[in-house]
Amino acid sequence: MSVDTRVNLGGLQLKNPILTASGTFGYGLEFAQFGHLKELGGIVVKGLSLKPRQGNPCPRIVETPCGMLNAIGLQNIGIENFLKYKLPYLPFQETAIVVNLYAQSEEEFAALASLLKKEEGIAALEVNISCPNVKQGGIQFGQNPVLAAKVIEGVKKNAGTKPVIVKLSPNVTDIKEIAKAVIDAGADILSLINTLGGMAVDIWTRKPALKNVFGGLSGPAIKPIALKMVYEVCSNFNVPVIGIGGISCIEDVLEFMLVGAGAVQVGSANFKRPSLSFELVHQLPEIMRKLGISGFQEWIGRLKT
Amino acid sequence: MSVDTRVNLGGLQLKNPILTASGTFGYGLEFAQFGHLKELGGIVVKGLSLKPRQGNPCPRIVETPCGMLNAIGLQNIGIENFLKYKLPYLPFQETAIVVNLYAQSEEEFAALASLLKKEEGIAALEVNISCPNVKQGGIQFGQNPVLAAKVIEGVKKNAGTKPVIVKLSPNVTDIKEIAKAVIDAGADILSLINTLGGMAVDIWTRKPALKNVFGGLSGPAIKPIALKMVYEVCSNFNVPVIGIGGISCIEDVLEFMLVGAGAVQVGSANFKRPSLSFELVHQLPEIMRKLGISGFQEWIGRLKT
Amino acid sequence: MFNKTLRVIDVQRIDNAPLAHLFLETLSLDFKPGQFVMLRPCQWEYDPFWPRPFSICTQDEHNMHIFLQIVGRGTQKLAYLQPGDEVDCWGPLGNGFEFAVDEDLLVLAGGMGLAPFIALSRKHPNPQKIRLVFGHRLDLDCYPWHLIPAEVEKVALQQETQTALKDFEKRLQEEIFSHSGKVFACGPRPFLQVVYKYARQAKADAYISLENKMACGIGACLGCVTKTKQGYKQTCVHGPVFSVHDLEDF
Amino acid sequence: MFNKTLRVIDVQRIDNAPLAHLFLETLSLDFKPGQFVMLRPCQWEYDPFWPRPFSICTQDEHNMHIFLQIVGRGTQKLAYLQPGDEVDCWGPLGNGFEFAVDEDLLVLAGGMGLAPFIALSRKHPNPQKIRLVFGHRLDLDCYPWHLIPAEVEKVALQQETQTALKDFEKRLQEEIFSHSGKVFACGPRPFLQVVYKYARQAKADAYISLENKMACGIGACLGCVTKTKQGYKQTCVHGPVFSVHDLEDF
Ligand SMILES: Cc1cc2nc3c(=O)[nH]c(=O)nc-3n(C[C@H](O)[C@H](O)[C@H](O)COP(=O)(O)OP(=O)(O)OC[C@H]3O[C@@H](n4cnc5c(N)ncnc54)[C@H](O)[C@@H]3O)c2cc1C
Ligand SMILES: Cc1cc2nc3c(=O)[nH]c(=O)nc-3n(C[C@H](O)[C@H](O)[C@H](O)COP(=O)(O)OP(=O)(O)OC[C@H]3O[C@@H](n4cnc5c(N)ncnc54)[C@H](O)[C@@H]3O)c2cc1C
Ligand SMILES: Cc1cc2nc3c(=O)[nH]c(=O)nc-3n(C[C@H](O)[C@H](O)[C@H](O)COP(=O)(O)O)c2cc1C
Ligand SMILES: Cc1cc2nc3c(=O)[nH]c(=O)nc-3n(C[C@H](O)[C@H](O)[C@H](O)COP(=O)(O)O)c2cc1C
Ligand code: FES
Ligand code: FES
Repeated sequence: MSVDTRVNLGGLQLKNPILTASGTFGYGLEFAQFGHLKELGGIVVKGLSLKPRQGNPCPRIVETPCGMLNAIGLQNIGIENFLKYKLPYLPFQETAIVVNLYAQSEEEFAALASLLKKEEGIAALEVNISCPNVKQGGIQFGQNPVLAAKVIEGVKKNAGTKPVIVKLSPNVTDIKEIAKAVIDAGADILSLINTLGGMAVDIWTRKPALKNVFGGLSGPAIKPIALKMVYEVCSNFNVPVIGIGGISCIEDVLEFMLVGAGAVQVGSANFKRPSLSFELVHQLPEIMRKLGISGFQEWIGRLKT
Repeated sequence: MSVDTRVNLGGLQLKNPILTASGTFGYGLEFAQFGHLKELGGIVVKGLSLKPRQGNPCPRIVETPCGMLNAIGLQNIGIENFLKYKLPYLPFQETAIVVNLYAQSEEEFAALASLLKKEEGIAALEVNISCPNVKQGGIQFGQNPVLAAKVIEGVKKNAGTKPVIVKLSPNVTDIKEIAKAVIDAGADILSLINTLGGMAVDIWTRKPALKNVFGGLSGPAIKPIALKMVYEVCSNFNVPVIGIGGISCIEDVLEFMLVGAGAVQVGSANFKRPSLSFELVHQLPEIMRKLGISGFQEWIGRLKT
Repeated sequence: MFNKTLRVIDVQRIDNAPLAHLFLETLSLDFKPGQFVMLRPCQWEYDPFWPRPFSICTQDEHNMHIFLQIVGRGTQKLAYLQPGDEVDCWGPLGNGFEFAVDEDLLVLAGGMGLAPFIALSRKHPNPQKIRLVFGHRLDLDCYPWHLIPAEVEKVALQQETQTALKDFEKRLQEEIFSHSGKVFACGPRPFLQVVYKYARQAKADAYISLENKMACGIGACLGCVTKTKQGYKQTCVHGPVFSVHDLEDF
Repeated sequence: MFNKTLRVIDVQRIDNAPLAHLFLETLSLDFKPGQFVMLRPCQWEYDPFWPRPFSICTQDEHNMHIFLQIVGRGTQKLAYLQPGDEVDCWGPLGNGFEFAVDEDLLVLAGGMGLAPFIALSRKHPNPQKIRLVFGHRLDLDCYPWHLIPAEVEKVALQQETQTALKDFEKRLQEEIFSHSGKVFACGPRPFLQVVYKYARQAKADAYISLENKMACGIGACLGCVTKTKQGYKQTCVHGPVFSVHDLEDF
């Protein structure tokens, strides 16, 4: 049986539904030694801001049961360095390069969008209104429907024809509320979830395991939470969704798509095994055959409830 | 070094800080074969309602990475059967028996409280406004500060001198908001967290793993989330807190207390090893000695930030 | 009832079949056939999270024998334990099969469902009272068939095709309708559903052993319930053996 | 740079010491002393979640030798792997120690910090150029001291008491101040802090190898950063070896 792994998310065409999640795949190039980048459905690069950022003091990461906490604090080389020193070396003609955007104000977000709207190498913008590890911006936008909508309106106005992906935070009472707000503001695609607020401590030193005290929880531990939120958004709104959260094997990819995601992002699992995302791409045709589907239109959102 | 394991939570005296969490320790008696119930700091029994309840259809439970989802739906024998057939056999003179209450309305909650206020065998009431697995009551109260406050006011009015513990849901944007509401309404003690909303699916059957579709996530996977919420509540309010969420070893107990909890509840880990809660009680003195503390006043909330 | 950490004495995997025999330190415990133990290797730490339930297949002064089929993560890991590894174990749990030594028993086993009946037939003082009908997919020599006493009247039928399955279903029907004493059954859900259907039709005094997912094994989590005439009952304490006439919605 | 699943050939645990030698299938790879590999046993599945970084101690045509100290969950599990178990491995990673074959090297190792210097001294074409000062807590024969070529000028000093530790600190100071070539150091954080302090005071051309927590090992997660004059730098790609004069806030 010949299978077609392509997916289409409201205009964003991907050769397969497997992207790598922001912050877990560097600027892409770090992983070139573990597979062919062009084979991925897409690469979402580390969150970028207008100016380079140093991020939070160390320790910034700690392992937790079936997962990890991070409080990187969006250390990044800045959008201009990315465009100059990284993008040209990425296979942007063959795979979707998505830029994850971080800013501290509506205006900065809008400025980032207008900087990128003409960049041919960029397939889409992912607006990160859900980072729990920064003092300003990040999650405050993502926990407040009014602020979130404003940010997205600004980005949409300045992004030209680039699809705008909005990345949602799971740290909310009702994910549907914020989803609705950003859809109404013009979001083309939603991606979820970002990390869950968490913390770890060391009883021997009596200190928090992270210098920042709080961090974001990711990894297989959070998969059930992510799956539910993706399902809730997909079954309530008519918007393309990218599922994220704990994806670590091919079955996980299919699970997120079954509840309605049109594509997925692999995050922390890239640390566990740097060749993983490439392997998942290779495993797609076989599992599609086993499931008896020739394309994802037959699968996405087909959960039997 | 001699150590004193006792703790005092706003009047609720416990011989040690280790309680067992509601729904994970049956009515207590199921575990009598694995240890001496009277050695526990306390036992929180399965959520009880005015009338017996059948709960949700099966499957009701599913394993997840480092945790599990449940959608039991508060199956229970009803408060009267509990008082008649279970309580008399529990060592209520030697350990704190806490009744976990579930109801679908303010009035029912109040009725439960007045039924229990004179019961000598009951040390405290835990009001469950955070169950994600029932259609009515449960989490709707716990996600809405106004409703939550009303429920707690009603319970307080009817509970006589029994300490009222309010069990909070983590499925909220800001745990501090709901904590404040129930403290203002008269809560004597807060316990947190209940389970996180989650979901699992089976790609081979294309069906949700739980008949109820959604369930509550518990186990080590959620510990970082629980720890953060406990810390946030403890460092913002002057109220005794019982920490719950993923506690599976003695270090976990000490971690929750370090961030401010006056006691803890062991939940899903009782399934992993039915003798676990008893063993934790036995391990307390040794770890206190290793940490160089003779009592918990020297430990609770002493995180160095 | 005991609760102990036991050492693995031996693991024998069956070539080309997802089956293994796990031998643990013995407990010299008294158990009823059909009762089970919860097993959880210490090395699992937090993942897999739950213990797993298994029937006691046999037990003597040397070891407790568990016959297991690899169906998922947990059984896979159990089948690759090493001698000396430690396993938390509690039991015996559940009700087990109830019978009088002089009654005629029709025992229906499907695949791995043979396990409790090995104990039953070996502990039975009059094994000639047992008629055992065993449906299996893999070759018979993959199963511990030889452990069943010679006195048992036994029939093994292999089902490799859909037709063979249909034939087997018919055979089960005949066996149930022509038997007058108690009927016991254990095996995969579709197999039990067939037994359930015919046993109820035949008004047979039939009991089936359920393999619901279990988290605690001791009645505490309410996760393993099955719908009975008296409402949802925990399979781990009120079962795993239920009369087909008590079960609803199976 | 390779990325492979390797089999465990042998594990040798040291009696009464939390130390083990792990021998994996060889890769015949070219590496610089001080470079490391990320190891993650396949059986870990999701927990522990991260791989763990280890220096390559030695490597020949038969195997890659990792010398490890049991300090937590991961190293505990690694030390109890069985021959035949599979381990995901990628590397060599990081910069390693840079030196010219004819320069005088002062090598300071604390405990487990000996591991990369075994490779260094064995790969060095002129091992007589190396002066190795080794501080250790456990008995010397717990460490693979015998693997260091005889030509190396070596001193081992045991610290069992606080006084011995003070003496050792003084000794490190003297060694650093009296040496004129490059200084290399690897060991626990408090040890490195002493080296850092004196090496900066002495304006020595000193390099230390950091053991920060790492999730990816390839520069992607930004979790392992250390504060340098040029800002936060990933220890896994810009290190693990840093000049003491580049490091801030250590
Ligand atoms: C009272 C009782 C007694 C039992 N006695 C025995 C016994 O003696 N021997 C024995 O082997 N088992 C016995 N079982 C069943 C055994 O407990 C389960 O098979 C085991 O818990 C499954 O664990 P797992 O982690 O391997 O599977 P999980 O990964 O937890 O779940 C897998 C489940 O999904 C299904 N599944 C998963 N993968 C596949 C697949 N590839 N093909 C088909 N189905 C699949 C199966 O139904 C399986 O139960 C008993 C169960 C009970 C309740
Ligand atoms: C580049 C590099 C090279 C390395 N090379 C080697 C090597 O060759 N050999 C080697 O053994 N290690 C080496 N390490 C260190 C090794 O990676 C860590 O020891 C290991 O990752 C710890 O994993 P764990 O799961 O056992 O500990 P975790 O449980 O992850 O964390 C434990 C950490 O907490 C501390 N800790 C925990 N328990 C204790 C305790 N009881 N006493 C004191 N401290 C404790 C330790 O600092 C330890 O790192 C290297 C590290 C790096 C970055
Ligand atoms: C170390 C680390 C850094 C991250 N950095 C970013 C970031 O810069 N921007 C962003 O939107 N998400 C960031 N994330 C969140 C991930 O993209 C992803 O949403 C989250 O980790 C959940 O997926 P996972 O469980 O598969 O890791 C980061 C996650 C980790 C673990
Ligand atoms: C099977 C199961 C049943 C539960 N039933 C109840 C309940 O009846 N009332 C309640 O307040 N919490 C209930 N809980 C939640 C636990 O008490 C606890 O808050 C939660 O599981 C988190 O702790 P843990 O991670 O240690 O399990 C239940 C949890 C589980 C796993
Ligand atoms: S397995 Fe928990 S009640 Fe049966
Ligand atoms: S370990 Fe990930 S950047 Fe160094």
